[in-house]
Amino acid sequence: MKSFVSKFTSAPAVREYGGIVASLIVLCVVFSVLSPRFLVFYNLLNIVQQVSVVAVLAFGMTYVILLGEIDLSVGSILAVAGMVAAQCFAIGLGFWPTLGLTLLSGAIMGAFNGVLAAYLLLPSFIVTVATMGIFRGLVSLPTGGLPAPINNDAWLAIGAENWLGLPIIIWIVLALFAFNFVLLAKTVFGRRAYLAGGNKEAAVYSGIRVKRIKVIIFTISGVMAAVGGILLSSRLGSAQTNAGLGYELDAIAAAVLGGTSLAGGVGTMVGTLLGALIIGIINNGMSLLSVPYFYQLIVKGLVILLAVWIDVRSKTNRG
Amino acid sequence: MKSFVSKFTSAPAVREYGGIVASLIVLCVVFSVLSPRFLVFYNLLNIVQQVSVVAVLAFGMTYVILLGEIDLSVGSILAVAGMVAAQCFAIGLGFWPTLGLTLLSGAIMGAFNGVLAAYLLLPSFIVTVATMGIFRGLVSLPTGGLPAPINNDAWLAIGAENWLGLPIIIWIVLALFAFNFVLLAKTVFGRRAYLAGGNKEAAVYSGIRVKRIKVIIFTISGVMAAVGGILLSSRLGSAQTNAGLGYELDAIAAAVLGGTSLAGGVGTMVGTLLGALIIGIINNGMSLLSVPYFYQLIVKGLVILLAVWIDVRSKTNRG
Amino acid sequence: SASAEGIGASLLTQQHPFYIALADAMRAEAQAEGVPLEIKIANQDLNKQFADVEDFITKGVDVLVISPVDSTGVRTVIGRAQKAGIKVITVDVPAKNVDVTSYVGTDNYAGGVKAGELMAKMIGDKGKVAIIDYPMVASVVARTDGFKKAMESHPDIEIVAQQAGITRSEALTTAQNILQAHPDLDGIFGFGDDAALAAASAVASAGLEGQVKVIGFDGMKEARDAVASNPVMVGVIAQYPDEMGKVAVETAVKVMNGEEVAAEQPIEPGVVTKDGETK
Amino acid sequence: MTAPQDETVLDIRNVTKTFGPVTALKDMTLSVKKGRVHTLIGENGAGKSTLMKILAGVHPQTSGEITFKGEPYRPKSPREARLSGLTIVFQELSLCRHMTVAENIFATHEPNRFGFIDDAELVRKAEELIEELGLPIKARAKVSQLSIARRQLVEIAKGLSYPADLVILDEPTSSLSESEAEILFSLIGRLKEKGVTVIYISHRMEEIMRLSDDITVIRDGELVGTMTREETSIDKLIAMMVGREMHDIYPPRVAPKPGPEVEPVLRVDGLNGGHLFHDVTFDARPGEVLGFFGLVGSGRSDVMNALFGVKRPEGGEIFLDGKKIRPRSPDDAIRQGIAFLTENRKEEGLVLAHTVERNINMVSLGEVSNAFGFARRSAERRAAEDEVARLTIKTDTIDTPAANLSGGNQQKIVLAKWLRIKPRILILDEPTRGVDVGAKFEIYRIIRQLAADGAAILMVSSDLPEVLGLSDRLVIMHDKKVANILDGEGLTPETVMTYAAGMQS
Ligand SMILES: Nc1ncnc2c1ncn2[C@@H]1O[C@H](COP(=O)(O)OP(=O)(O)OP(=O)(O)O)[C@@H](O)[C@H]1O
Ligand SMILES: Nc1ncnc2c1ncn2[C@@H]1O[C@H](COP(=O)(O)OP(=O)(O)OP(=O)(O)O)[C@@H](O)[C@H]1O
Ligand SMILES: [Mg+2]
Ligand SMILES: [Mg+2]
Repeated sequence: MKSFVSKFTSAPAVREYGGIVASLIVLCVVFSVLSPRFLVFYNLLNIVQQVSVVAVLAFGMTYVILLGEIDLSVGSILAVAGMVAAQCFAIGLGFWPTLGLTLLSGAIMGAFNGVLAAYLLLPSFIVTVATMGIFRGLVSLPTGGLPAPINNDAWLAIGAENWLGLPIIIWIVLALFAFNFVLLAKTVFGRRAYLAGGNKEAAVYSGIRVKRIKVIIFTISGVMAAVGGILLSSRLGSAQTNAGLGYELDAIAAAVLGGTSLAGGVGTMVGTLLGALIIGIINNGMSLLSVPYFYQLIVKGLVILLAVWIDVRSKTNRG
Repeated sequence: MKSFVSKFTSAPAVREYGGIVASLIVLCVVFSVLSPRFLVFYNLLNIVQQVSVVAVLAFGMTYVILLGEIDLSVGSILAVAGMVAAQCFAIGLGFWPTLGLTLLSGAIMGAFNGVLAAYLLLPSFIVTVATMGIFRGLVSLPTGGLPAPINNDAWLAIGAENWLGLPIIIWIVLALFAFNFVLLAKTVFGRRAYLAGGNKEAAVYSGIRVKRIKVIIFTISGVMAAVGGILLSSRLGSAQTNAGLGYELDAIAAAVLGGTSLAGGVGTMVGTLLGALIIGIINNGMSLLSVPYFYQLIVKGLVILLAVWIDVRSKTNRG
Repeated sequence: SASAEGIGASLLTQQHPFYIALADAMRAEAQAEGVPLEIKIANQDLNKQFADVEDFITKGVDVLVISPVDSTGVRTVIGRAQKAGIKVITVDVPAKNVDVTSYVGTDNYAGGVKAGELMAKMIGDKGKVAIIDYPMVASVVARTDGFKKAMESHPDIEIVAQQAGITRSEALTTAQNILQAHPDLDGIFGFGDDAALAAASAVASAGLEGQVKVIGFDGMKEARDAVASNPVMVGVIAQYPDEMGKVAVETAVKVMNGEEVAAEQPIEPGVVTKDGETK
Repeated sequence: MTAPQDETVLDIRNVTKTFGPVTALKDMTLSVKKGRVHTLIGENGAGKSTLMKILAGVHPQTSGEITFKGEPYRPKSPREARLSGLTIVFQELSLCRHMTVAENIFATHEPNRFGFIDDAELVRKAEELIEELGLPIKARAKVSQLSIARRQLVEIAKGLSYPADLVILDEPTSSLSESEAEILFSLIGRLKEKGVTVIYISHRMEEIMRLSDDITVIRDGELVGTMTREETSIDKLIAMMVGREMHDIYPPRVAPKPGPEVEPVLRVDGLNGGHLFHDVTFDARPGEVLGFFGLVGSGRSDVMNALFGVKRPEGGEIFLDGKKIRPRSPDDAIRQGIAFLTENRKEEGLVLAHTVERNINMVSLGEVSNAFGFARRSAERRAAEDEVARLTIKTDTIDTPAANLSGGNQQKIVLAKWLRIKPRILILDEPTRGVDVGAKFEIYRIIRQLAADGAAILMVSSDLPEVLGLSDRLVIMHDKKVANILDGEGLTPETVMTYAAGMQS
């Protein structure tokens, strides 16, 4: 028995995710004890759906942070993408062209960030703080700040319908997770991203085209934000000009909770997914427990602190 | 003449601040041409007053960023400090005790961040994202989210009266600038902060107590945020629970515009002050020109991009 | 339904005195009626409102009282609640493109018109006025639209500026800059109490007390006090969140008891000036 | 003149240090006598730096006792160690790049009044110290602008700026050429006169024999033996270190040296790099080891950077196989078949936080992936394991972070990563920096083999015996220019030094 436990706790996966999985389990146990409605299948689906947008943003953010950069504009890109979709439908385009144009808009905005950061050498924090404002301004232009309804049935189905017994949103999140997991962990591109983030200069000297990677990564982040915009606008049935406001912080927090280092070079998609789940579970659990709003803010902050603390401790204790 | 120019442009100050001063001048010229009311003494005072809170936060943020850390909780600390002041007056304390307690509250919150980051080794981004929520929750507890009026005349005078022909707020900003400038550029403490931010490992190996410095610096940031809370609450005559929301990004942007590197080790108070002024001038100028809100967002973003671009270019051109 | 989980309320924000008063009134009424009430705050984020309503559906409340973050956007989640057998009452902000059991709220457009008329009266039917607004919120847009509509019948009044000032400190900055750009201004209409109070302090610090009149909207205590004591603050359009909250919960209880309720229960805004309050 | 010969100042008893599963030091016992230069030698990863870091308060030992100046000694931080009178020049450079030389030297004891720094005094004191030590550096220069060699000099100045009873120098000369090393040796002499004790670590046998009073050999974290210089010889030391006899550390040629009739693969014609170097002309033939020698700052590294596309030259031409090339970036240069091992392994060579395996495959990812860009796990691991075995890299597993390896083993990883791409032109800038004798032999053998396989090797080195032992021809640089190109055979150190010092043109 003992050898089984010690074997288990020394497996690489446990070493890497032990702390955060422990936090996750603790949270689930606490909430299950406090609320009988927490550990109900329907509610678990709820949690994943509620956290889906942040999770998708966090997937993109993981690459960005891994590279030692930051992308604060994802919330605004998300809003623009939703508005692009609404406007496409408004001029009579169908589902597929709209989908394509929406993703393209995300890619363009992301690439814009990337080019400024990589080729004009501007710090990505400033670039994306600026484009956060610019894109947020752009989203308001078509409607003067008011929300734009979306009535395309296929689009609305994304946010409302099930497929094989699970909400389509969840399938999309799972598919994107699988895609990003493979891209980051299994491909040459992913390897290069880690290296470039771990030591930019050494990467350049090893022939890695760091600038190109940076542009690609910001583009991916933009596309993920656009997917976030698609999910959100289909869930809400409208494009909101303040959609995604402040989501960048949740996305970054999810990635960092999941072990991605803001100094670059360290991080995984699995960690990010777990980090996003922690955030979703905290929000959902407190909401089920009817914690008053201000106390929710406090408790959420404390739980996040506790979760990183457990994770950091479990990592330093082993060496 | 030519030698004068080249002598001028090769002076260290120009080398360091040339780009940002150029941006500042360009902005002033553009706005003066577009609005006759821009370059009016009273309006210039306006700008400084309007940017005072962000400038003070940015002073504290400069140390934090210099150390390679980040403090997202300053907006919330500011709000708590304002509420502490309002509650102190509500229970009948006088001006000086209230001032002391308000500053102390900022110091405690800042030190809390610092201890978690330095001694529990939690990433400061996560710590301050969490405390941003915690402090924002705390501020609402005494009044349940309602603003709390402040009626102490001395307190209100800070935000409303002049001294020697200049608003008191401006004196305070100048005094804090001088204090922080000297502390960072001229003292042993400042030098250690640069070393610790530039190469943490080297600093530790050289026998610099980096953890202590980190706690001190987060404490300074907390105190500066409390001063921001004092300025804002005295200007508004009340403590608002949503005071300072989002100011952390403006403060970071001011510091980074002013040349502080998010990687740590590089930055100055002069740069930060100039960065804050740029942000203030953009806001004021566009407002004078009655640029509609959404366009303001766009223009502000573009101008920030332009300003950093000029700065980065002027630095790389010289090697 | 019989599970007697009571009322779930999803409110737009908790950062505004109006909504705090509304929430307080709802709680008081629920206590008086002896029904469970839980209030969630959407923080002006429709997605959060969706999550909150979904959590109410999970819990199985009987009636949902909601102040939509977005009138049209909220329709899908209202539909979902109704499909789960929950009756829906909207409060303060109506929902579009979906039928709800009842709507309780201020007529913001009418309030805006009243504000415009009051402004015309206060500045003597001519001059320059400015608006401090919050362009992302439909109810505020209705107010400024009403204000501008009223101004159409006063051709000598010119609207020289309309700028956003969402929080009190932003509104202060906006007001200062408007006064800087238009030193001959006669009046400012603030979309809410915060905007108006901030404008009043900007007027005072610019030394224009004799010249610029400020009118607000909402009419919470701080603004009413200012109307009484501050010469700059000449009036405020009053909403009645306490009444609104009480009616909303009363309506919900009626619905739970299977009684009929009116589909619209408008609450007419009042006008507060130095001469008193008219409804 | 010197203190009594047998007064023990530092006594290390049964010290063991483990890092998780790795045992870096096992039951180490050592006593250092006052006023003497005590040298530690051992293969890469033997545990020398670890022992020094324990003394410096960086790591606590796992078990064992230390006595310093007669008192029990267990510093909890580098600060405490310094206050007890111990100063250390670390092997891995630990300077703050953004700050000036003066600020770095006085990082923890700036001249100040009530906490306010006296900048003028700071610069003055730094200049005084630099002057006294005779170092070719400017007090106001930013560290980021200095070459590795100069940074090493700054590091030494920093270490010697504290008054101390015990000075630890961990491979201080690894990137210095002889003339700069000379400065250090005379400094050590002066310290000895003052009764200061020195612990010295180096892989350069000649200097060890010259400097040391006592020599301790460590192998695999264990003490092999301590003896005085008089009792030993280079051959004996090497045998104790690597556990076998080694006679000639420069391996024999595998293929004959290419003569002048062989077409050069690389031709550099009048290359001009602004103030960095001028008018550099040379060629390199396939199968040749072309050595580059010069004093610190003579411009060698900058020429290599230009060839590799890091910094574009301002004039001149580069021909590869007779075709003109203009490398625009390292990536471009690598595609042309050029590889470049830089002198700064920490900043330009390694991703320290990543594993040995990832670092080794850094340049050759194309080789360990399939056509669709997916990495092949087994190929990656095999490649890394091959290199670890071939270069005898001492590491727990290939999944250990590079940061946890000893300095010399880190250097081997950087070499390994370039060997993976089988370059046509391999530029080596200080390739054996910090590498032990046994491994040096291995690296020399590999260099020879690569040359025999037809690569041209450009080897920059400040280690004169190494340059002389290996070069087919030798480019000597002085003051940013090529002073002369000589045939490698039969060169004496004296001839080379005269050109390098600019005394003959
Ligand atoms: N922080 C650490 N974590 C794990 N292992 C470590 C750490 N530091 C050193 N080691 C291991 O301890 C052993 C001794 O390393 P050390 O740096 O003392 O060698 P060294 O004798 O100085 O070698 P070199 O001549 O290459 O500098 C090595 O195997 C190294 O990998
Ligand atoms: N006198 C100097 N003062 C400051 N920096 C210098 C000086 N000379 C050279 N440098 C800088 O040092 C770096 C390396 O210099 P260089 O290539 O000339 O040295 P090198 O011949 O390779 O010698 P080594 O590498 O042994 O120091 C370059 O970036 C160069 O700009
Ligand atoms: Mg070593
Ligand atoms: Mg060199």
